[in-house]
Amino acid sequence: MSEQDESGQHESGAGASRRYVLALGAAAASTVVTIRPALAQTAGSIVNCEIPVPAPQAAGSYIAPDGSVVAPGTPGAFPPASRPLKGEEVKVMLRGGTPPGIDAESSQAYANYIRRLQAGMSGFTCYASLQMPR
Amino acid sequence: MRGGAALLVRLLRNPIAAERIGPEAWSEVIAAARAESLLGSLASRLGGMPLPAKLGALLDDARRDAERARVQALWEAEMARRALARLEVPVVLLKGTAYVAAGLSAGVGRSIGDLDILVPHHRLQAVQAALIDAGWEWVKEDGYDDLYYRRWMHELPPLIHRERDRMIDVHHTILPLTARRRPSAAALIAASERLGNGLRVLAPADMIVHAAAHLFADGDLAGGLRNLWDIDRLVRDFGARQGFWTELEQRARLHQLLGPVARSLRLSAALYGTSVDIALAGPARLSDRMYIRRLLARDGWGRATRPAVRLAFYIRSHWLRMPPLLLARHLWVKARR
Amino acid sequence: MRHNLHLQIGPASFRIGSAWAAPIRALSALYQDYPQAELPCDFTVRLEPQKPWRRWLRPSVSIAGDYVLPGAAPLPLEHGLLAAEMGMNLQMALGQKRLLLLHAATVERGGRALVMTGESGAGKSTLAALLGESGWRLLGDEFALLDPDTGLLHPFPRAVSLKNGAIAVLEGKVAADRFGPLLVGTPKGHIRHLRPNREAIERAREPARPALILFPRFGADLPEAVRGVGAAEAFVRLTQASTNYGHLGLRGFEALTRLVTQTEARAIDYHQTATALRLVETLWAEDAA
Amino acid sequence: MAGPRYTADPPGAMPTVELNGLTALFHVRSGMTHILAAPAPQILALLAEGPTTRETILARLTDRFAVESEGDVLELLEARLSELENAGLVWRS
Repeated sequence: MSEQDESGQHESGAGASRRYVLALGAAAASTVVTIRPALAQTAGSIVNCEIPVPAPQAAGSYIAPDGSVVAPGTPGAFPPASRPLKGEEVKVMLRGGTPPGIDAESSQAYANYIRRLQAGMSGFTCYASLQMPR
Repeated sequence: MRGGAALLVRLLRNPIAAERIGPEAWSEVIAAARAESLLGSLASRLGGMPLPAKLGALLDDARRDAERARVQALWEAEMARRALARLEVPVVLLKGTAYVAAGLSAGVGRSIGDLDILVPHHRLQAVQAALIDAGWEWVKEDGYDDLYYRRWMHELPPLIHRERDRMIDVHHTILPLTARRRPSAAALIAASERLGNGLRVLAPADMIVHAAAHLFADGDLAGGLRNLWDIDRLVRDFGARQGFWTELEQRARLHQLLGPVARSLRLSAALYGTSVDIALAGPARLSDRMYIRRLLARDGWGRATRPAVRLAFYIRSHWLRMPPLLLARHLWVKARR
Repeated sequence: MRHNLHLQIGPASFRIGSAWAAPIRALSALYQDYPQAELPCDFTVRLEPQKPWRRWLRPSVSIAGDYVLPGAAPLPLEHGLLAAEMGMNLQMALGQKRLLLLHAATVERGGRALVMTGESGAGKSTLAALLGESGWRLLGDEFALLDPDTGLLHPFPRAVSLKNGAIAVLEGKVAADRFGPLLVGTPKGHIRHLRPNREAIERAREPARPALILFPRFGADLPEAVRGVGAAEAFVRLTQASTNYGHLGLRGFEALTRLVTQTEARAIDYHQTATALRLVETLWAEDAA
Repeated sequence: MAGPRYTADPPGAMPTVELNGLTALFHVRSGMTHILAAPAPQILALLAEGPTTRETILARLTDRFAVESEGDVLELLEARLSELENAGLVWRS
């Protein structure tokens, strides 16, 4: 969208009428972006949110069983989740369950990591949404 | 207990009592009202009363928040209307959204969660497809849950809109098919009333029958004070209409919900001072006291109290919703996951 | 609840109840100079055992109240002070419906406010605490509260939550009696709370006009950089830094568009606190003066 | 021509603020905020004059602006309209 605003509307030097040029954009372009609430409104928003484990700033770090972020290769700790976890999976994990494709022990370490998320950290919004009273 | 649910109920019933309440007790009322999702309703009830500035500001916030909930609920209804317009099916709004759309007192200050709509059973597939086409998605991808919903429930599994983050519950009747009582969904839709925008709401008597069914059948009376407040407000809006009580009795009987309607009227009269038809409400029962104890089980810190009473209602609610064998099967499948 | 305390922090008042005496004792020591709370309280926080027997047996504190995150892990009783702080933050994040809440640290000088917002770990708290000890008034290290009616920022000067390395930095500058106990091994590492100075507490009801918005980013190997942030980008980033933008409706829209069109915004990258402090002073002289 | 007519809420129900080249719009009916880039604000401005068809919108746009496009003009306009429709800012009647 940022390129759009550069080229979208400018004065046409050629036309004697000094009409504005209005580009209709490409078929796949996006000219309407809706502001999504930082804290989602419903518990159901879980399908739409994801939690990276760990946060991108700590990418590659391992997760200890208590959920803390530790150096890669730390004995007893688990490798980072291979992809961001979906809200629905997180919900299962927070209840002590194991979502498909993740083994039981790392699942609990990830759950502990998520429980420690604080406002402002990647994934907190998703986590908070999961817990929102309805 | 003094500052908890009991005081909240007293204030809802009689706002004049607000003048005699001290600031400490107000903190307790507010905590209890938040826990019962009744702060917006209380704030609306107390609107225009001369109250201390700090309390007034707090109640202003609650009223503004309720107004936002109203706008958001009406918008979700409008988006569902646009999505379903070309199907030409009757779309009946239920619960909070219906109250605000129809401009009823029950909607004033009310908190509103998901959008609930009722559509004819034979059009469920088309409705579902049109909603998915317009950006709603399944909340869960789980075979058992899905099958469970389709076989036993009164609604589709919940859908959520991927952009707006709001849920919709599409009902084809008002009680789970597992419940022993069988309301007539066809009669509900046939008697429903059309609003200006083409959406519909239940007829007054059916609206109260549904509110009563919802109060007792859905959960363990959690949120019961709010659901009962709905009934009080609806009865106050409709009760004086010509022939209303006869109509209510007939509809309650038709939907096999005479007992729940009668009890909800007795409880509403007892807690909120609602004027009800004595013949329909019937004489007070000993068990009503138990319900009242359950409904008022909230202290001035917003904590749930009376754990034994709560547990009794919890077990009872699961019992109510499903025949025993089915309940066992349900718990078994849940436990294995 | 038997153990309880009322606290007034800027425009918001809290009622905190606890099943144990210790967290309330720690809170009242940390917040000793704060003004009397205005009643009724805006928010109720409860510190309670997750299960009745956990009151005595391996006591653990779960955070409850008007607005809750039920799945949040309970904290050991030694970290009760942190639980209370988290409980109050949660009420603000989820329950504030009057003021636009931005997840940001704010300081003021000459009636004009500097707002710093960014992800946790961007060093906002540390920067705000340091500025608050060197000629600026600390408005808050966690939440900036924008008043839609006036366009002014209200202080929310709760105790600054210093983490790990930042603890020693501030211990070197501030008298010992302004610190809470050192909380070892919390979910966020070591934490020590710092009571803001007397000026910050005494002027806690005095708002300030926003003059500069910074988006700081900290990284051990980030080269120092300053970049202008346009109004549209600032707007979108601030909606994402707000927990209640959507709740405020038109009032929120007007307040935030006014903020970004009338206030300069800059993004800064830094790898040392000293650099950040220097950048703050330079940009303040250029943009806010 | 029997194409659908597009309708938008009146401008008073959609206050806007210009933010360096983009338009922030608050939609009162939904309580939602949208960020718009050209040509979305121009299309909404046209629809403020009343419900109208795709063809008329295009005719009026061409009348007022030097319209540029990288493909079929009507198709692109349709894409823009459906974006506005998805956001709930425009609907067909």
